[in-house]
Amino acid sequence: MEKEDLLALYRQMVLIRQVEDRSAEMYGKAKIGGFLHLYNGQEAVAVGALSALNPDDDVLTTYRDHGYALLRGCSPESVMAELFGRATGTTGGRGGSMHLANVKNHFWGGYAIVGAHLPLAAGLAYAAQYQKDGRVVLCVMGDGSTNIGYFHATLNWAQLWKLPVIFMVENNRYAMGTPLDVHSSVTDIVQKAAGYRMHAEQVDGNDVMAVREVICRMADRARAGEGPSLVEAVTYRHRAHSMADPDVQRAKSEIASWKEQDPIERFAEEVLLPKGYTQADFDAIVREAEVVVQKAVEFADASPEPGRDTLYDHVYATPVANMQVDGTLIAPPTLAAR
Amino acid sequence: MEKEDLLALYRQMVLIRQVEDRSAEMYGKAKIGGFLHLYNGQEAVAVGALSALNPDDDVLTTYRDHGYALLRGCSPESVMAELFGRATGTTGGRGGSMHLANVKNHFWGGYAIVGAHLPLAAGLAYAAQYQKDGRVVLCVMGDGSTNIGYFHATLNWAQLWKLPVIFMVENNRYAMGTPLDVHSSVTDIVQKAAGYRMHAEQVDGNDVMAVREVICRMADRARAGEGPSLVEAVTYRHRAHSMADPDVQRAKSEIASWKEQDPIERFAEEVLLPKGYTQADFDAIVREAEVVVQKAVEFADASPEPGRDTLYDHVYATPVANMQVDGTLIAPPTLAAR
Amino acid sequence: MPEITYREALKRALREEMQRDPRVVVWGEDIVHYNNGGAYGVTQGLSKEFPERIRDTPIAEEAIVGIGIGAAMGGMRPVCEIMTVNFTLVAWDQIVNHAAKQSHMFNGQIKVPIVIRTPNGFGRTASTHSQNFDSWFASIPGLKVVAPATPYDAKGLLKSAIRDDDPVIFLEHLALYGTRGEVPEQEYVVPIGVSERKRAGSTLTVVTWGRMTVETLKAATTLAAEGIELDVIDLRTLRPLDLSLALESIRRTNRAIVVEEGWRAGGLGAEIAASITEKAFNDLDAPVARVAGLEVPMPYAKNLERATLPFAEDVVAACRAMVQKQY
Amino acid sequence: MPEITYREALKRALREEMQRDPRVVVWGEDIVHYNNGGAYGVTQGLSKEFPERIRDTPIAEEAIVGIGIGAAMGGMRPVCEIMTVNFTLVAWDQIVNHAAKQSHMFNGQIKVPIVIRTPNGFGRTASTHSQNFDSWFASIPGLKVVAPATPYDAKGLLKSAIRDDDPVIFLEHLALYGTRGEVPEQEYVVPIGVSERKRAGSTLTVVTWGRMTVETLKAATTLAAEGIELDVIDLRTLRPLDLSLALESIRRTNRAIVVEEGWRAGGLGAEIAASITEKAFNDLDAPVARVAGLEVPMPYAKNLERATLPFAEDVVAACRAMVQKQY
Ligand SMILES: Cc1ncc(C[n+]2csc(CCOP(=O)(O)OP(=O)(O)O)c2C)c(N)n1
Ligand SMILES: Cc1ncc(C[n+]2csc(CCOP(=O)(O)OP(=O)(O)O)c2C)c(N)n1
Ligand SMILES: [Mg+2]
Ligand SMILES: [Mg+2]
Repeated sequence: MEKEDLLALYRQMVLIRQVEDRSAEMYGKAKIGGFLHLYNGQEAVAVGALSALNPDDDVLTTYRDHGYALLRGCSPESVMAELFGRATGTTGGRGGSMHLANVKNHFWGGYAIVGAHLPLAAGLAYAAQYQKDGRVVLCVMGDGSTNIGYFHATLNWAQLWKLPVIFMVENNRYAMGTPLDVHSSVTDIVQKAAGYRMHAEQVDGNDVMAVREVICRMADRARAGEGPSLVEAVTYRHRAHSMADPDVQRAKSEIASWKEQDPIERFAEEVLLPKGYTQADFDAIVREAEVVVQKAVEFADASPEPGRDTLYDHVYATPVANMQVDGTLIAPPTLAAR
Repeated sequence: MEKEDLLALYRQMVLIRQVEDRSAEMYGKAKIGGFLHLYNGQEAVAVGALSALNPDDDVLTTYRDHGYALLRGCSPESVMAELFGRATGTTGGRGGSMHLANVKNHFWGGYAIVGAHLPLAAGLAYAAQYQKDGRVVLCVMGDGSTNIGYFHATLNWAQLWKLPVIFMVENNRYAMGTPLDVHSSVTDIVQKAAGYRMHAEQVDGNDVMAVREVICRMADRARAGEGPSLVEAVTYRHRAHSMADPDVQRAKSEIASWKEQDPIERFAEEVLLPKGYTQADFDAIVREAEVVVQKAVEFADASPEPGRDTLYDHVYATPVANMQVDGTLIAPPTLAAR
Repeated sequence: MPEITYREALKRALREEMQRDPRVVVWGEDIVHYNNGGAYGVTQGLSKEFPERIRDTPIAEEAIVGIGIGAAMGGMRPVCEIMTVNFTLVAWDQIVNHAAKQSHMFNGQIKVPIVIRTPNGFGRTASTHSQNFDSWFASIPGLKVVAPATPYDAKGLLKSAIRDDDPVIFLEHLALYGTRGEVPEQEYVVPIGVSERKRAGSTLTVVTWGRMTVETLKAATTLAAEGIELDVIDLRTLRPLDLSLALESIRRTNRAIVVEEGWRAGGLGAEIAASITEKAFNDLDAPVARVAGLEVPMPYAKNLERATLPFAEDVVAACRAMVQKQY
Repeated sequence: MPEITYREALKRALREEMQRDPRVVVWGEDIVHYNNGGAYGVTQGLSKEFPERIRDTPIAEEAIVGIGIGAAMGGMRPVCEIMTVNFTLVAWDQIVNHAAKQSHMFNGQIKVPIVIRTPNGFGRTASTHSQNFDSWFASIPGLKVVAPATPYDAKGLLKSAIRDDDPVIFLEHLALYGTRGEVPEQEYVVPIGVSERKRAGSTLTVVTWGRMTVETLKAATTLAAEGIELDVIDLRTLRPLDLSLALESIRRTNRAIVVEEGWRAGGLGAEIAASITEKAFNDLDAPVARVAGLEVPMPYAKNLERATLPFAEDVVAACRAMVQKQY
């Protein structure tokens, strides 16, 4: 990679971190409601993985989705506006934090029923395979999502049909407050591929270059028709599960030790400093991001709420001729077409 | 095992075979309705496995359940009467062929939603573990049942909680008409245990002694607190999936070659003849079974249909004071208890 | 017009739409190998014609539907067969939380043009295999739900369903597969959302759908001999619900019965009765009556199964009672 | 009597029943480690008291319920927490095909004394996390379904549910957890299947349950100032449905409104309206009206969420309209 491209990865991670920190602040001010799941500490996974893909490769993730959205072209303005529940948000205020999306850039959104987006990802991979356009699907999930039936039903099928999909687990060692070894019979998630003869690799999820490298190879495999793979990215979240979580269950020392592995700082030290970048470069990037995010907050705050009259929009893609807006009631008689 | 005990296993297999053959005949005469799934060819699995368990170990299986029911003390009369839909059947005509049961003998029944009885089995195993009475649960399923989410959710949990349950797959190489390699990414089902660090063994399902031996060991493990296991018994069904299946999809030659591995004949030749039993002994057992099954058919045919007035019995174990028989409507006012 | 079976009508619709649109793909359990296609034969032989586009799946309804939704999102037109409606329960989360919500939740960025075909039915298959969830499906915003009663409607509605940009639950019925009816050779569709009068009469209005349309028409013949003329409205689509014909009819007959196969409490019959009463209270000479299945898990025994389900005789009895009773 | 929260009332019921009966065990996601017990704190601290009997589970609702059913079959009294009612969809097959049917299908050989506790609710959580399936649960033969509106009822019904030999769906509500009410220190139970008049009035009958009982009582206060006196019937149990008080009331008021949180079409409100109309047609001066949630996947935006859900103001408006309108 070129020096500038490496710096771009750093810039991405910093932007995500800044958006998360300001979101937390805005949640505290009740500008944001519902659930808010922040990505602090896991930035290297999204940034590394998406840097490895083509722009038309499909991406789906969980409710912890701000990073993926930003990387796939959702502006910080539209992300913050969505969190505020405004008409200018990524889904016009309908989905909120858990369901950011930018389908024109092949970001199919964040999903909040644990495990339920795995079959959707496999279905998109089937479409790619059928359409023979070389697209690959990246399906991101948490460690806690690997125990529900969806995981099994989808991985078996994906392997059977050799679908071009990468199942990437962000193993941050907790499902909400439940520790990995309390929810999963294997703590190396990578072992779960064995029951499907599926290729699998484990990677340091706090090392952006390592994540990038493994996703590159898995995407190549998929594009070459060699089928799906399972990638376990071992990482940690710096903040609570969501803003509703008082985070009493994780040991302070554990959190502190993982913060020492901060993916942004590690990348700066291990990769960028040796390339000749300096602390001043990093500080400038942080300041830049602060400005961008400040503007996003102002944009969101100034944006209107979605109109009451838009409530029923898109319940149906094709409203039926004689049905009323709410889809249930009748309108003037229309006779059968026979 | 004593010589007589070996002959008893033979007798059991013959009885099952006879019940199945007569059921098929009765289905042809429209005495039996709905689905009828016969066990011909797989007898060694049930007989071997149940001979290895204590009488108070719990057993659950699929809709292909006649053999298990007979082995757990459902009389041929009550089985045939159930198939006929009569009041004297194992569930009074409510369940039919797919849902035979004899709970007082710890046979918890046949289940017909593929995979859905796996969590029930794990729950029974939890009860046994909690009650510390040394019971073990045997949960029987088909190869086609190992791809649905239930399999994964249950095996992960069973391993986590070290539940005393044996998951035994009757791998007869087809799920209805779908061949094993079309429905499962691994064709050695035993490999599916790897994702759970679960102990697993494959066994020749047409060898009654081999099945018995492995289930003995798995039950010992479970009783010793070593947790669950997965057993794959490789076998084949001689007949179609159900009486509704014209069985056009399986090659005649394949069926023929498996019939050469008939578990009953193999057991006679490989085990009983060397012990000094003769063809005359075998013939006598077959004739005995014929008589028993003939009586069962007569009993079923003479039995009454369940009374119309019993329809709502057991919809609720405890009917609610002020509710009518159908559980929905109101009766005279009963005031709040406060 | 030639008469064909409901099963054949469905197969023709599938074949024509597959020929017309390469995005149409079909999957489900046992629709290729088993008996050359399908537990109930709807896809029989089709996989020979479209070998890549019709596929057997593992038994995992949550994935059949979920992967179908994903494929639909990605520009395909999947028609997923769930062997019987009972197994849709395994896929319930996918249907309710995903098929029905994607379009709205993502503000129109995503469309889910999936068709989920599945038969209702019974036939001595006991309680986990003899259920009817029409009413639940019909209550889910974001879904379209159809339940054709005749070969003509089955073909025309399946073609509409496949062409529709929304998720469509397509409810067939085991008891209807073998029934015959006229189906034109030439291309036609039946629009989603339009009920149809299947028999005209002036004594009583009966609102129904699916198998119960056929039973009601049998009942109508019996009753006509007694001078009771039923106006039989077949809803055909259960969501959106077109009650226009029913209301127009009730304004003339002043009495209505809703006939459904499923459990009575909380059934679509209750919704129809409540809606009709709200809109035509002053036109009604009697409360809307309901004929429905009994509230009990279905027993296997022949006599009990029969007692649990509504048939023509139950419609006859309810109609007679309504005509006789004074309010 | 001391006032405590709905949440605390539930916890006390759990504690008392666990003390009383060693067969009572509790499991669910995040009920031990997370915040010392429970996404919404119902089990907070309880695992310290009963360390072996309260357990965190994997995220796999199909197994939480299915293993619960198995344990119940095996003689335990499991109380399973599903974090929110939205996730019961993942376990739908277990609830409908197994919890509800085992007793009948196996002719009484099997009992399933499981309690499935789960909260309804919303709060800017968008469409897959803001649903209400009360009506579906209430339509399933074999289940008992309760939905307490007050701390008193919550405690008394949970104790009854745990002691009941049948599967009980226990519907809580996020909006109620923090509400307070009088709960006696001494032992009591509230029987399943018995509705209660929560306020007496003579102008209009309102039939409701759960959160909407609280909203209706607020509306009643507003309306009383206008001389409209609501007779508020809280169903408390949704299956079996006790409409005795409601019918008795309607015979006096001659007008009724059903208030529910969930989607209108096919809701329990329709069943109640249809049943009441069947039984009290000649007593009704107007069609039974319904206040319900709008038929749309729930949006996240504050204003749209508010517009989608019914609150006291909607009950007020519906009551005023009913009083004014002539039929
Ligand atoms: C089916 C389902 N059950 C429960 C929940 C509630 N829930 C939301 S996130 C979560 C934990 C998920 O943990 P993990 O998969 O490890 O992802 P992480 O949050 O750590 O990224 C739970 C239990 C849900 N959303 N969906
Ligand atoms: C959830 C579900 N989906 C589909 C079916 C229909 N079905 C019944 S048996 C069967 C095949 C099962 O095959 P396998 O598990 O191998 O058992 P076998 O019949 O071979 O013993 C299918 C698809 C069902 N009963 N349940
Ligand atoms: Mg996690
Ligand atoms: Mg099989």
